[in-house]
Amino acid sequence: MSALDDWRTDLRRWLDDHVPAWWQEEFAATPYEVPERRFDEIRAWQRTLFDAGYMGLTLPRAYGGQGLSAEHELIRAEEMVRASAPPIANQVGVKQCVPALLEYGTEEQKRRFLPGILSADEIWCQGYSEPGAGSDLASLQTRAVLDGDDYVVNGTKIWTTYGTHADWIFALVRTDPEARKQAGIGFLLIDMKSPGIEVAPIVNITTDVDFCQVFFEDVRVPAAHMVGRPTQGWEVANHVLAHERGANLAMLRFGDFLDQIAERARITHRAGRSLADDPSFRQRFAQCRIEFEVLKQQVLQSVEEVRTGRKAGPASSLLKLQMSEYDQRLSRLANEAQGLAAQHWLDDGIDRGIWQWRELWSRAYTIFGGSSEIQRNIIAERILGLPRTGKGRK
Amino acid sequence: MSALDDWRTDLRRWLDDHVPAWWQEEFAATPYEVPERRFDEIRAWQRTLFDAGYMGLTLPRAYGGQGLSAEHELIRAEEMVRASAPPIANQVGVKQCVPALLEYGTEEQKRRFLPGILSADEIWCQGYSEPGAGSDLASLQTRAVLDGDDYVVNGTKIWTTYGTHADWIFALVRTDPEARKQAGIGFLLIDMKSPGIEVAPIVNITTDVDFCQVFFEDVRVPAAHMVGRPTQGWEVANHVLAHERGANLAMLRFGDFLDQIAERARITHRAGRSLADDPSFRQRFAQCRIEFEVLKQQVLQSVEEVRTGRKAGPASSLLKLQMSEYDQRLSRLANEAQGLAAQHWLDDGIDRGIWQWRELWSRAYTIFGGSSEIQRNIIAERILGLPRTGKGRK
Amino acid sequence: MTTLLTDEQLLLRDSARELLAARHPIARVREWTRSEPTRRAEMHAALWKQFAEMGWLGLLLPEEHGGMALTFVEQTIVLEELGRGLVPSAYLSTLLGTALLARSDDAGLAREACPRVAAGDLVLAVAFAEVEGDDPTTFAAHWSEAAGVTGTKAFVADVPVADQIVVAVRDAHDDLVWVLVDRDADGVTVESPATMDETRPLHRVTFEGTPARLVGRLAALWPHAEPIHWLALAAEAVGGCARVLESTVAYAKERVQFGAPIGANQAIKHKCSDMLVRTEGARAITYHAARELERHRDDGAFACSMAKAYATEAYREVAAEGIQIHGGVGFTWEFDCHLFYKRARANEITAGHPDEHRERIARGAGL
Amino acid sequence: MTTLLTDEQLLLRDSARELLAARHPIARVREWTRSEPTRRAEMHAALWKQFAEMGWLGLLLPEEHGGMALTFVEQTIVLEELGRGLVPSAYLSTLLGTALLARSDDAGLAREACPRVAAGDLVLAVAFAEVEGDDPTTFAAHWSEAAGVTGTKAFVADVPVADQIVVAVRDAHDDLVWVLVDRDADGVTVESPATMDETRPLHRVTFEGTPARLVGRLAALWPHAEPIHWLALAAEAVGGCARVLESTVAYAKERVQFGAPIGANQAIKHKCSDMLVRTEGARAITYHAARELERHRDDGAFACSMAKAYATEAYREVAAEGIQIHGGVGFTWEFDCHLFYKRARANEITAGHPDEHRERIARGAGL
Repeated sequence: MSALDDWRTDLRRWLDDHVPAWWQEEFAATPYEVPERRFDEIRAWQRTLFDAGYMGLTLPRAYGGQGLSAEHELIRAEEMVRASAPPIANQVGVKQCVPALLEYGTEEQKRRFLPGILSADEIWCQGYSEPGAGSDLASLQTRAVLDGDDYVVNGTKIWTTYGTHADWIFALVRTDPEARKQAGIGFLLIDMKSPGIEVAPIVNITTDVDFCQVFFEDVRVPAAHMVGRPTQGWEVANHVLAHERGANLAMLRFGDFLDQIAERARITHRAGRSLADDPSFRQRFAQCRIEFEVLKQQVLQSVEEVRTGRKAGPASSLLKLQMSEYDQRLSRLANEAQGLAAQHWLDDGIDRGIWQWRELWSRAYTIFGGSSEIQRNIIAERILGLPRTGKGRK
Repeated sequence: MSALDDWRTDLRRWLDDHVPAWWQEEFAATPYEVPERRFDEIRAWQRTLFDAGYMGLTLPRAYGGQGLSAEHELIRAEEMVRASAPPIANQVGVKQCVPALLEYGTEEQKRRFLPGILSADEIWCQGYSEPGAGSDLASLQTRAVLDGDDYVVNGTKIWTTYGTHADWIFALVRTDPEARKQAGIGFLLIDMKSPGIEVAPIVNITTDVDFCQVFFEDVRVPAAHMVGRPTQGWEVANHVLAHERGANLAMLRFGDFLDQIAERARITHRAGRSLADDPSFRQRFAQCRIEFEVLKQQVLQSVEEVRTGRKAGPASSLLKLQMSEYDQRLSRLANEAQGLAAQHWLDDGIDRGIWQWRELWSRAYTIFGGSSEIQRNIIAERILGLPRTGKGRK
Repeated sequence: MTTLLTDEQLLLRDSARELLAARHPIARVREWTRSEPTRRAEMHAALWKQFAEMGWLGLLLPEEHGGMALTFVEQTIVLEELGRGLVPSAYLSTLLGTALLARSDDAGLAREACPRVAAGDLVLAVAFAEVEGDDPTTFAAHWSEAAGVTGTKAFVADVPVADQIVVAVRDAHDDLVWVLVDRDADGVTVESPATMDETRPLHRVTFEGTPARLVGRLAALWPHAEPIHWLALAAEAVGGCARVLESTVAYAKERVQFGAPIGANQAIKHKCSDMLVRTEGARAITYHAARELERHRDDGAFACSMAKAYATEAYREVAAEGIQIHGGVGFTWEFDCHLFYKRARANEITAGHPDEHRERIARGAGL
Repeated sequence: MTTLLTDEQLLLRDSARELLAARHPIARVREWTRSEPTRRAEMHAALWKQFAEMGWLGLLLPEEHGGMALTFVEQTIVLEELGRGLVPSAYLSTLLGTALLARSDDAGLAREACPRVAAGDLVLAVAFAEVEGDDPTTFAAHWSEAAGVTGTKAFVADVPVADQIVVAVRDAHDDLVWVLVDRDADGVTVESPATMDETRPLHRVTFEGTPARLVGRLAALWPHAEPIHWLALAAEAVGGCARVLESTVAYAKERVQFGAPIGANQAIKHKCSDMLVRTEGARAITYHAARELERHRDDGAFACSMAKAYATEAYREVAAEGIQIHGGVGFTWEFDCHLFYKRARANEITAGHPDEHRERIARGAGL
């Protein structure tokens, strides 16, 4: 334990020295989403972390990792929260591509790709959704046809986060058009600089361009870049998904946000008194405080389950569902605490408009990564065992 | 107009003299549901109304009616509300059997049955649901097989209101077991005193026995008691349903209830002050006040639409849905206003426990007469035109 | 449901809807938001001319002032359609400003202003709130006959296109009064911080010794004008709800997932059904408020307050569900969902948070 | 999820569940509600004996008092199971009463009472509220050494089976204190008005010069005991939620309409899913509160207050949805849905309406 404690102390000291100043000033209120326009800064931040030995803690050194324990990983998460450190740039790579490669990748793939993911030398994006395949992901149409040692990929992917910044994309592609929906799908790693790839940014409601549409026209991809068997992609993606929806310790910072909201409410006036003295606001604030604790306890519990080796199953849907809806309530509360000033936008808003930005951004949480409707289906069917609705259900 | 005004004045005077004292004392807070144990009293009350010429206003005199206009009907409804008069005993007969007979009945059926419905000489109950056919009414199994001049009826009906008091039942029966679900159903009038009928009361959560299960074993019913064609029953039932879900002017009395709730809140203490001064209670009260107005305006609008001859269509589902859910909120508010005393029951409660009774009873509103889930389906499909979900949907 | 409009009223609604859909569709709204101030002003002027031609600018005004002497029901119809189209214009501001001027103690003001409003020659802005918010007890801007107006008002719509601004200030006796200033008068500075709802930018106006004409006491005029503001925001909300619902239902019918339109899913159906409930409820209470305001000019505040609370909350909820049901595309700038959400969010907190209205209603209902 | 109970704790939970399901299923609860007082007392005595044998009556008590010296987590487990079974017993009252006696200024009281409680020889009731409600500032019942207790307490559970009652009264200095009276002492009259929740009848107890022994000041004792009450009601709520959810899901799988189990409908699925969210949330915050109360005996009130607010509201909502999803049969006396709804409704308003708890939490969170 003492070694762990020392490690924590070192990390804490390191963070005190290294959390970037621009972040402290501008974005400390954003626990996990960073506006796309700050991409370069958070890429540099991840590199800093990597160089100091704070990336890929549980990964073997051969893959650019540190060969440390799950305990270290948890300490790191706690200290990052404590220090209000920025998130990393290559989230998609670390959270999704790493687990896919670790479980299904060849030794060669692991050695080739993992270090670059950790160091942010190679930024990754995800190629799952298509314009016609959203909630019904398995209906995807992008095809990969084997031609010699290469796959030839044609089709389009949408909602690829950081598509303009990414060096690589891991994509679900249809390798067997004859097979039943989920059966003929592969999980393919594609160099974004390959000829035949076009990236079109999508402006979202926050005016950011986090998402892109990626077009593939006769893109040649070495067959060696298939992860798992060419028809194992659906399994790989589901493995990744359970990881992605799991506990996010960054939510522990919501406690700080509630403090900030209380502070703001003291300044804002409504109907002849401070909003902090408004009984209805106090009720809503308290409800958010309670729900924070309700969520926090479940997150800590799921961390504990992971630590003790239990697998993140469909229960992760319970967290995803609650967290995404809580996020919407919390940011509305924060904006209510601003009074009329909640109408200002970004740099003209209080705290550079971070809460306005978050209110809008939080609308995405109940849509992407499996909408709330999908999560409720999963909970009902896989946890409660209610019968499948069959075809035609969303 | 002057004749109408006179008629209103007469009615108002008559009501002042005739609304029964027991009702004023005990149940004025109940706009449309009366505990089953008071059945005999409200049966007498309907007879009094009938004798005074205040039943069946728009029905021809030949059928026991008064041959008056829709205007008279509306005035009657308004004055009944104004006088806090009790509801009638034969609601099911008047609201459901009368429209069925008027539209689909033979002249003989009308002459035979309508006067008794209006006078409460013959109390009617409804035989639609079956243990296996609730929301999915069309799956009903009770069979009526023609044998000479009689139908022979076998099966069981459930949730028949006032089944123990009823003299007659109008039942949906399967006349053609080969036909598609809705196609082979007839609307049959059955004498409850017929041999082979057994009635088993069902105790509900208010401890009342409003509902019954009715068992039919080789019950012989004259074929002349079929309303419409033997396979037209589904159409008849739907015609009735649109009438049943329409505007209920009794809801106008909710305004009085809100006044009573306010009064009670002034007396009740919570956390060192009168509940009337509790800002959160005030917010909930105001929300109920607003929603009352929102509903009232829609009810008045639908009355106006009926008066101007427009048909009650699927829009009646909008009212049914809102009203039933509002009822639950309102009775919860009323009980909140009682503080801890809301835990007492019936005669030991405030106002003889009418609000406790209503809170429990109101749970039925979102279930019977087409559950809220069914209403939302109807609204989505028939008003908004969303596609049918197909088989297997509730 | 149609809240029982007369044939003439239905005609007004249909013609308004047609005009706005043809001349000022959402694409044009978006163009307006991307334009420079001068281009915006040109677009507004063209629109304003059409409004004047349609008679919309003097709907409520008496005929001797060039108005149409119609009722708040017709007024609500036009506001609903403007809300449905998110049309950026000084219509609401001018309506509110006119309501203040029309009741001015200075009878000359109404006689001068109203005909110009009706003719489309006078665009008004109304400056009420300050940086601290809209609680009048905190207002600091002040005015005297001699020294003019000094101070800063905030969250003021339509300043760039307004000819005059009606401003709430403290007089020499520390009483709150309304005064009228020319937009181009000396000592007027306008800042335009970014607003989330780009279809209704809000401005900060600083006055320094700006000459002004007294309109009347706030306590006397506001109780007549404020309910009109509530009604107008509710009416916009009704239009917005209806539009969001229509486009959402259309999308749910068309978007196929799992081999069927997503609208075949019960979860989507029930959401749409609840959106309709909220929309029809908002409509019913809002037209009720219009009729109440028409019937009892001084007693309509209660109904308008209910309409404001219910309709603007409904709008925000409906707009949020609209995004959700649209899924991924609902989160894009390209689809219109966010425009309605942003307006809904603004309307909800403008002119009294719903809690403030509910507190007023509890009081009004005798609690 | 299991809120990370230890193997021993899981064992305790399973054995409690088994015992109650076998010896005291809902059918027996219903029998109890239909029984005469003497039969009820017999049934209670038999149950109480089992509780004592299981060690449940002294879970928290130190070993020298015959207790098991376990933690609030084990206490919560037992309360959850009792709530799941709606078991009518004086368990909660005795737990609360013991918490008061254990901290009495009169050290002899704890030494006498605790071992008897643990052994199952002392059943306690706690009389706090009066007819006017549970706001102590309104309490009128009074006591003095010389004159005993006079006044009426209301909404008191478990009086018929209690040996002693801990009563909140005003002393001669008008300070609020707790005193202890024998249930069978002179001047005690008990009325039993009907309560909606028949599984926990509430009584009105009138004292007339009844002799009593001082326990201690309300201000000193209540802050330690009240959070236990909150935690206990939350724990019952967790058990109730879980039971309602299980029976509702079972019904949704079995009840066929339109050719499929109703649980295949998305509307039903999503409701069940939300019920699970609420149930797991209630469980998480309640076990958190138990651990907090264990860790910081004097600082656990905040967490217990959160648990009370969240879990009892969740319970009422879950119980209402349980009725709805059961449809027609959910409205019958025969099915158990209503029993849970009635208990949920009582737990929600007992020991502080959720609004009162939220106000406390806002204060505690620094607002």
